[in-house]
Amino acid sequence: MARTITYQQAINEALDQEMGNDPSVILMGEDIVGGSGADGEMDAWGGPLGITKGLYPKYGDRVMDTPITESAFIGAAVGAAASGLRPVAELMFSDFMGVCFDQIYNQAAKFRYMFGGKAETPVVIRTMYGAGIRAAAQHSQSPYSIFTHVPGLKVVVPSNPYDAKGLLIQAIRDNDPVICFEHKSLYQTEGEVPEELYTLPFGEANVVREGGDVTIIALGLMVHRSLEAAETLAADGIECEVIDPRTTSPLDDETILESVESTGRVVIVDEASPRCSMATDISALIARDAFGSLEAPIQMVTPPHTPVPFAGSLEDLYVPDATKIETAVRQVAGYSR
Amino acid sequence: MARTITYQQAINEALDQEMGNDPSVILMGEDIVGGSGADGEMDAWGGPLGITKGLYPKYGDRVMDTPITESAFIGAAVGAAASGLRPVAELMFSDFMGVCFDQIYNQAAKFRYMFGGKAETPVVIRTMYGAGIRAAAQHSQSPYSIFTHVPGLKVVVPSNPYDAKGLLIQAIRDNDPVICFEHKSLYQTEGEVPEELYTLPFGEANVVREGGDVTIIALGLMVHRSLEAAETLAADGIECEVIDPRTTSPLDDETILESVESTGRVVIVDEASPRCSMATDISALIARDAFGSLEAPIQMVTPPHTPVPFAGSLEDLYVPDATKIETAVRQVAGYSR
Amino acid sequence: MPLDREELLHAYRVMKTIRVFEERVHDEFATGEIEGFVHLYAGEEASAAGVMANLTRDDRIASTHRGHGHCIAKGVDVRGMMAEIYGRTTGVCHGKGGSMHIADLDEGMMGANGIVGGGPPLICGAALAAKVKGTRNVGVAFVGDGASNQGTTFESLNLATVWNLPAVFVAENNGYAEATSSRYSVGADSIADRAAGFGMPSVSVDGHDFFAVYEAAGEAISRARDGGGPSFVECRVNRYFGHFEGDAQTYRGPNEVEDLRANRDCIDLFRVAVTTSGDIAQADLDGIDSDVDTLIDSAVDEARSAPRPGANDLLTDVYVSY
Amino acid sequence: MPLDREELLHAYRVMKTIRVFEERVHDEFATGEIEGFVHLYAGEEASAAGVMANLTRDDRIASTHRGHGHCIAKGVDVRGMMAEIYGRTTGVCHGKGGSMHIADLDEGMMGANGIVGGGPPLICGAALAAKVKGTRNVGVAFVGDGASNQGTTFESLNLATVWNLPAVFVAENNGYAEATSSRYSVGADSIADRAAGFGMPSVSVDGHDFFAVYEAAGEAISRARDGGGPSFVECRVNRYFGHFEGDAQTYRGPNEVEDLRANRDCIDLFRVAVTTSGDIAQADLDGIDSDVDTLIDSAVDEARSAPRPGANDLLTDVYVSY
Ligand SMILES: Cc1ncc(C[n+]2csc(CCOP(=O)(O)OP(=O)(O)O)c2C)c(N)n1
Ligand SMILES: Cc1ncc(C[n+]2csc(CCOP(=O)(O)OP(=O)(O)O)c2C)c(N)n1
Ligand SMILES: [Mg+2]
Ligand SMILES: [Mg+2]
Repeated sequence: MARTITYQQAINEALDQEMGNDPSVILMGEDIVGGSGADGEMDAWGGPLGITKGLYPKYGDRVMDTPITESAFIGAAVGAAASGLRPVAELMFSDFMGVCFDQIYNQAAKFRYMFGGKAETPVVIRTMYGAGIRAAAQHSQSPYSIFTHVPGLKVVVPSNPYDAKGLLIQAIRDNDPVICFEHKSLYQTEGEVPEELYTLPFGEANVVREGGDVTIIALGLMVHRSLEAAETLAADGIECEVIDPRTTSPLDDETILESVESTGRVVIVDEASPRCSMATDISALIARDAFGSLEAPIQMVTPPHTPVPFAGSLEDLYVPDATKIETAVRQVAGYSR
Repeated sequence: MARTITYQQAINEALDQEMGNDPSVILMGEDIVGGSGADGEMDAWGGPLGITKGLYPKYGDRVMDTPITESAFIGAAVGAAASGLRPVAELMFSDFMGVCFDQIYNQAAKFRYMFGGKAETPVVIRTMYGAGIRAAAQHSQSPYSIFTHVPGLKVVVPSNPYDAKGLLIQAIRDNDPVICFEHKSLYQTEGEVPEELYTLPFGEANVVREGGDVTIIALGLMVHRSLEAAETLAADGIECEVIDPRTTSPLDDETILESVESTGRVVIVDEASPRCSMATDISALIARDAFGSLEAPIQMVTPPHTPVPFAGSLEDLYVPDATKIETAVRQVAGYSR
Repeated sequence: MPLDREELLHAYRVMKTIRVFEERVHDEFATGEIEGFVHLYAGEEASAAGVMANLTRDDRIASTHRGHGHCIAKGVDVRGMMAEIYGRTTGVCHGKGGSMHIADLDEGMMGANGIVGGGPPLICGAALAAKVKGTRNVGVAFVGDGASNQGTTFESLNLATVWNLPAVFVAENNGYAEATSSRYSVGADSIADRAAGFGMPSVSVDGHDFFAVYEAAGEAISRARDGGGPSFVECRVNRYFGHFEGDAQTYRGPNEVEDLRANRDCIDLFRVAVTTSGDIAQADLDGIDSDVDTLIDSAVDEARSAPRPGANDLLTDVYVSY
Repeated sequence: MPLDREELLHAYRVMKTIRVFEERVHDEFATGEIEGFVHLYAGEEASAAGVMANLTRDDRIASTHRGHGHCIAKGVDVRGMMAEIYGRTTGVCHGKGGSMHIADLDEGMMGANGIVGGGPPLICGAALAAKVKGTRNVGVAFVGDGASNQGTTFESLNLATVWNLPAVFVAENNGYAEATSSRYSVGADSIADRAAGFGMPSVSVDGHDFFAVYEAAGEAISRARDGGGPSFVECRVNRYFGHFEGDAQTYRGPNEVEDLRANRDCIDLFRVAVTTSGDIAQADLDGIDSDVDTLIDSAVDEARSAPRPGANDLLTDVYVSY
């Protein structure tokens, strides 16, 4: 039975149901309970945005607050995963990866290979990403490209409540380390979500909109901006196919390539910094494997190569918007050699 | 006066001369002196491979051993740079970035922008990268793509002694944070290097070999493997232009695009993991800005998307070699729509 | 009194400016005019003022996400700060940094920091620079009780001792890291005691007492200036507002803040001390109060009418040259 | 003797196996047959043997770059280890890990680690798993004196206390981190004393003395099993070889290693103790010596003749499915 709930509720529900389902699932993170050791309420926060609220009252010690000690607790999640649990650790902002990257990069990601296939590390790291709320340079980044670069990690970037639930449950059940990037501006967006437990497979893109003129590939929040642009363009007779890869690692090459084979024209929309990014990754895939079908340069719509500025007036210029996407699409649609 | 010296000697000489030239240049790192606090010799190591040997006897306390505490000492280098020194910190292996990334990613890289242009951070981080010496998954990586992804960092990947010296001196004099990736297999390679102090500008690629049929873009050790392949191919009448970007951030777009405009065929050779990498970055640049000249798919020769394996028999298969490059070049040279 | 009249008046002005600044930001945030993450320092003023009373302009500090108080006490321009928080071109960081990234290197303020534990390594560097250049300057890193558990903080303590740096680490223990009590997060009886394991002297003081902070920090800072190496000072303080603006604070005990405001307010305590001792007259303090009100009013007015950065500002300040 | 005859013989066998294994790897490295970074444990055997004598197969350890001794003492197959170091398919990690990454989760060995300080967070996780699952198992993290300065280590100590984990941290202080003395790198009088700042008991023992290690670790491990939380044990040891194979060790004092080998050898000390006490006859120990020689010889022979991994192995073991 599907109901309309928010992205935030979908994530909470996924955690709740999977914890109910599997006693080896535990949660840890800073203030994911909130109130530990204090005189007031427990479960005061449920994370800074309340995503995990209600889980501590239900699951008790399986939901654990941590000191501010990302290396230790992300590492503990990794170690617990290699010891038979299925921990879901919350890295509050993905920008904080810098203080704990080693435990992800050199430990979790490499165990399976480095140990000759003899270790499994079913750890999930949930983390918030993206710009748009005036959180400035150290709380607004989109570093999923960095994680995608690292062999041994699976990377999920859900753009809507349905995907958020299904992909998170899959992440928890997956036997490899998975990093889930949740866009902070999407938490309040709504969508239809089945009440039951369900999983969505990794590496299967979602064709969010069909269209034969230009292929737009977009991630997370950018899917919505791309759809917005596509609507405007449709009014002018330019039909965009909008593809949401949903997971960047593994990436659904096939769906992307098939679409490009039929449109010959591509715009990639990525909120991450432009160098060595998912935008370039997908572009390079196409330039190698669908070159014969390409009829125009591959355009990328990304932020500029700068940190995320604080002032609203700048941040709005920084993040790709529907207008910039529209311009890029018109450019490739109108291109001829 | 140029003499033939090794890449290692060129780096040592750059540090030596610039320390002699500018009292604000200091060095820090683990065992870059070696012997601190012990009963035997000081300057016992000069770093694990002896790169900084001889500098402590000459410059005393301006060359400092550190505890194993990368966050603190890389951060100290950053803080000292923002306080008027020009520190050169050695991160022994670039694989260790995971334990100190925040000080580079969120601090050094962002100060200039985040503080409205009012801070300068002339810090240099020298670090060893690359596979080939059976050092396995945590001591063999090539993470320069990750640093290139980050706005605010400059990234240098010298392929020969001449570049190593000139780019390192430029890095020290540069007023922004610079990360220098030194390939561990290149330290003993020789080349002509002027005795005098000189700098090489960032963002100027080196056309290492001219040729009109296929453009090969390669970094670091891969430049040599590409030249090897180019020789073999020349015997078969395929002339490759080999471009060494020398710095990945800033990147010399122009030289790359010009070459592609004349050859129309491209192979990119990159020792980094294949996703969201310099290979995809350069490919995407070309697919956007030189699309009209392209006559074949853009091929990338990279390692597979796995950690670096230990066994010699596997590592030799892992790292791109001349044969793989040759195959890729033949493929693009022979392509027709 | 260990300070002369001018110094006492200055200390009061600093504390009062911080207080009124923060109360005003709190109000303006509520109207929606100020955006982003804003962490207010109200309640902890004696810590910033007491430490900074021992520093010169050329000494350096590294602050935290809760940085306004440190900035003001270190001498950063209050109008520029307000404009920064409003995201205007007249801000100290041109509107690019915001509350969490106010910095002014000229005033020796190396930045608020959005990364908990980001500052201590940087201050090791500032202290190292002072040592290498042979100045008698010091570096002071502020951390919270939460930040005192971060690996970067511990590493910095060790490094400062190993290099015998002129550095002081000030732990502002306000009892909470976000919604988590330090009783939970600090796996030790005392934050200050940890310093012993890093070979440096430490002291824990009542951070509501300006004079206690002034003296403890003064001793640590003099030791650092004299080449005596690093020290650790814990200031036990309390914050009046939520962790950030918008925090409902249900984790706090009933009337916790009300009691603090009524009984442990650092500004009240200071007023009583300096007037009872006869060093300062009530009227002088009242005069400062009204100066400060005027200053903050005009800072807000100026910020409101200042221009917002635009497209021309987006791409500047990334590199010197590219 | 706190151990019975079988246990004593086992402890001796473990130490001797480590010693002969390491001496042999040293020789084979010199011939060029073994490649990569190899860090030998010879000289420190009593630490691994003494700690591990208190552990069961289901307890877990996280090791360091200097991991051979921990592996052998924890029960990892010696032939598989040798084959791993030779980079063969018969290696415990199929030749993909090598000396720095030997792991065997089935034996509770979570891996040598190329990252200094990489292990302590992982062991918090293993201990947490034991706690959540309600087993009486423990996790033991080994760190060196150098690693004891890494932020990840300090954070893990704190976390273990906050979560009251069944974890033990064993600091093997061999006086050096690479070429740097712990007198320089550790900004405190004692590594063990630091544990107090993290709310856990600690002890420092002579790591050449198997029995001292056995008892100290035993106490810590029992406390952990009984829900008494984490502890810290410093073992003061010495390494006989260079930091890694190829290290000329000019940073060491004259005759440092010769003296140690002659006067503080943990295996000699053990032999004397158990024979003097009359618990074990010389001949029994000699028998073990010859078993061990045979084992190591055959491990090397097998490794040499085992197949090297090839193209088919390159792409396996990255993900379960893709
Ligand atoms: C590395 C990192 N982890 C987590 C956070 C989120 N965060 C911001 S402030 C804060 C609490 C800090 O507590 P404390 O150090 O006591 O300072 P206080 O807020 O009490 O002044 C947390 C967890 C962060 N900004 N950076
Ligand atoms: C994060 C990190 N920094 C530095 C190194 C390089 N390194 C490897 S071993 C070592 C010394 C370790 O010393 P210690 O912890 O005392 O262990 P020991 O070698 O003495 O057994 C160093 C610096 C590393 N592998 N990882
Ligand atoms: Mg606090
Ligand atoms: Mg050691």
